[in-house]
Amino acid sequence: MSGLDFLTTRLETALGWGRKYSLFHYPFITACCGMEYMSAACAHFDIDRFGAGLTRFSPRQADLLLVVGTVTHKLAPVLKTVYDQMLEPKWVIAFGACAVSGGIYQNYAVVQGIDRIIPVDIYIPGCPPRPETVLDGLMKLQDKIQHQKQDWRWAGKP
Amino acid sequence: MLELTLSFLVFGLLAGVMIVINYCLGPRKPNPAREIPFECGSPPLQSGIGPVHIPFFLVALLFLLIDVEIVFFYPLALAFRDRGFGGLAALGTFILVLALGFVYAWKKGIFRWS
Amino acid sequence: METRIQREARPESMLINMGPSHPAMHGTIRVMLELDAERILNAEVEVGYLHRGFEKTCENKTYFNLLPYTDRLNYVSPLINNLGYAMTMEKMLGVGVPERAQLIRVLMSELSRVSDHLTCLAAMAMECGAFTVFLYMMKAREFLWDVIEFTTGARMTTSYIRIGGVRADLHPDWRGSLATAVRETRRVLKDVGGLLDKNSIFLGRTRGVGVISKEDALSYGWTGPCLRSTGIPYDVRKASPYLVYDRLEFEVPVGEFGDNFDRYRVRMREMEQSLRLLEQVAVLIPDRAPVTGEPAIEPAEAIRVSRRQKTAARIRLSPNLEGSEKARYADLMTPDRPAALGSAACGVVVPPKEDTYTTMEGLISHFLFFMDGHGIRPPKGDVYFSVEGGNGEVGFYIVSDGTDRPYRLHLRAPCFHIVSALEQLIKGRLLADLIPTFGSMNMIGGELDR
Amino acid sequence: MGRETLIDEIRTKLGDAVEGVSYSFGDDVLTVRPGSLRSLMTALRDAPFDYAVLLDLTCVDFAAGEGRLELVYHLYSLSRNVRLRLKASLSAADPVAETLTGLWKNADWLEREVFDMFGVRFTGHPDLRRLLTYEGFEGHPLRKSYPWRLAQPRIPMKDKV
Repeated sequence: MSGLDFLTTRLETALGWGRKYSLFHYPFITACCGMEYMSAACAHFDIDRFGAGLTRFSPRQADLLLVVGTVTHKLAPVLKTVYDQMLEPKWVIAFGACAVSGGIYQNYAVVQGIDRIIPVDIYIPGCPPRPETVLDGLMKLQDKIQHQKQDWRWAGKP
Repeated sequence: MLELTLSFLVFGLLAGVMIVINYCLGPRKPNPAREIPFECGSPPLQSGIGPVHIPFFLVALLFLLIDVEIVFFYPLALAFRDRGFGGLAALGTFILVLALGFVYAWKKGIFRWS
Repeated sequence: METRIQREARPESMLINMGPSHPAMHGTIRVMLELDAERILNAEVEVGYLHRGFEKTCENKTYFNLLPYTDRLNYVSPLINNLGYAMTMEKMLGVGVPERAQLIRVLMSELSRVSDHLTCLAAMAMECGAFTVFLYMMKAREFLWDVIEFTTGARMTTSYIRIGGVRADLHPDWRGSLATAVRETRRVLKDVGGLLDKNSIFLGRTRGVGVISKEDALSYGWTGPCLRSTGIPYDVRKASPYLVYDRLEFEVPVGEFGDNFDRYRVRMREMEQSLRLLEQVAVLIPDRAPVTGEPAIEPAEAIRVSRRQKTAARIRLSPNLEGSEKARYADLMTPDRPAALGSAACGVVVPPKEDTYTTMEGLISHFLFFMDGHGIRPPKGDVYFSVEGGNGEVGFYIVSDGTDRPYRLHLRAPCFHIVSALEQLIKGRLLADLIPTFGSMNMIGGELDR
Repeated sequence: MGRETLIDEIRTKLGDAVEGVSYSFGDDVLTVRPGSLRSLMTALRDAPFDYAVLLDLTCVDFAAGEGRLELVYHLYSLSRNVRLRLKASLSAADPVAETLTGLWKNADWLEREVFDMFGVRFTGHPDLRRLLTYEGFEGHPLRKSYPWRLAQPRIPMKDKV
């Protein structure tokens, strides 16, 4: 590993550590999973213990898009706009079976999984997922952030 | 004089380093959707802001009044110990005058929007 | 494409979207507002962002399979939707439900109603800035969901109330968890009452805001707590009592002015009535001796033994297995078989597993129950039945053509009518008044857009 | 006033509009000629019967079998605590009905939903647009002719393999 790489890996781990414990999430809540999101975010199963408790209701200030519930075809452009308006680096969690794959609704109205519209990092199964599953999904995202490579502009990396 | 230049130097350097780090580390992917205003995900109904209404302007003026007042507190606070009673009197009149302006605006009904 | 409000708007007024993805709009409603410096001149409400094709999906599912879809209609009080659907089917099939199952159904729907009101008031208070109330009420709801989860296995999407009875008996220690839940909820109601009832900010935001008269409320088809807040004591549990509600005493709280604060007060007092109901039903439900003692054999062994001769030994089955409590069937499931079904072997309830494993008729009836085209087939005709849900009268209108799939299934959603009055309630008010008005309506996307 | 006498009184007072009376599972049902729907509803809403609440309006598609769409109204009388179901049949080819927005305010959204889902046009409706689906949606989803899983996405979708 050339000297430069040694320097950047230390910095990348520091960056990953900094980002994973200060996730500001934008709760894009539509349907029944919103009730489980409320339980996960509130006092009993507190999401704040993982540094992801602060909800930002504007995509400009959020770096984690939490898509909670069913996304219908009428709502798809809204989801696409909100995702595009988020600033890099951003991550997306598909929360619940409907966001993951359309769930029990396979008909003319529902988008069969939001990864047809936007790239998704973590899929949380369940209809609705229990709050423990939500926290587990969040921890998996934090691992992913910790080991994510940084695209170095001045180092000429793609 | 040295402390002054030193402090300006340090703070200037600090700000500069932060800006450079931000430019280097933040990946940048330009996206046309970021230009349009965020209206809860729906397409905006109106392009650009029309004429701004008077009540907004008056409240902004009031905010300016209180904000500038706070800015003048800092030097007073620093020089407060050795000014003794005179300093307190100066601060008191300063606050009083601005409070009068605030109460006048209040009575003229800036906050009643109906 | 140009919306109605853009056509009607005056050039100098500001047009703003309070769009679907907004914390106060519960994510599924878009209100387009024409503002004159915070004053709402004109508003257009656009719904349908959570239209998931429920009614079309039901036309392609059998009566037994579409029960999970009814949980996701009003997902804040799912058991009441189950109850509505199950009772509509029982009315059509003409089957009765045993006493214990009726009592359990009342217990479960009252638990669901309290958690519905808790969630609604928590969201409304948080949107007016009272974040503590939100945390308190969510804590209380956790205790209520514990009781539901111990019995039904799921916190929210339970599918517990089935056509002809309930899925399983109550959890052995249900009295203990119910007592803690009721005590915790009472404590939270007392705290929240203290926090909000005389809070000048909350009163300023809700008293006299979003006022609707009795005639307008009826003309909009309002039912439930929102209608009762205007002073009309219409409650389906009193007007046309079902289950055992006629044997329980509870009052119907009523407001006077029909504004946001009355809707809040009516829901708070209604929660106290529901807690009273829970205690009365807990007394009525008899204790059950646990069915244990005799030796139980494994299903595989039971099949091997029953090849040679009929076996009387009890079969040890996992409690989660559908139909695994034959001994409890008499209390939980309806014994009678609708005459219309004629010679069909299967009734309306999943046949007990003990029979399926050991007797030929049990196997046939089990197979027929789940086979395509043979399950529950109600007689031709249409039926409408409604129960008192969290937001009002939840009615199911089912048209059946004799096959095992409904020809048409329509849900009478209470909050559809309540939200249709939103435009009139906020016209001429300030922008900030829209939030508590919308919060007190308790709009649930799944039920509104179906 | 008992249920039977109520129905008989409705027949006597508004006999011409009512085509038939039937009972299905204990509810009383009136089949009505669509032409005289509005006058009958006005009469039912006012004094003697005062069905103050339009509980629900929906539509059932019998186009394949009998070539008709059936509008189903549910009314509820608050003072007499009794429900009534009215059915009006429209031809499936060109379903048109009179609007009830003048009588009840929730008829506005109910009729918009029936128009959106079944394509029944309501004459006199102030703002008959789609309610649940979106602008560019062709066809009426709840008609039996509309395939169950035919989606019409508004933005391009990456179809996963």
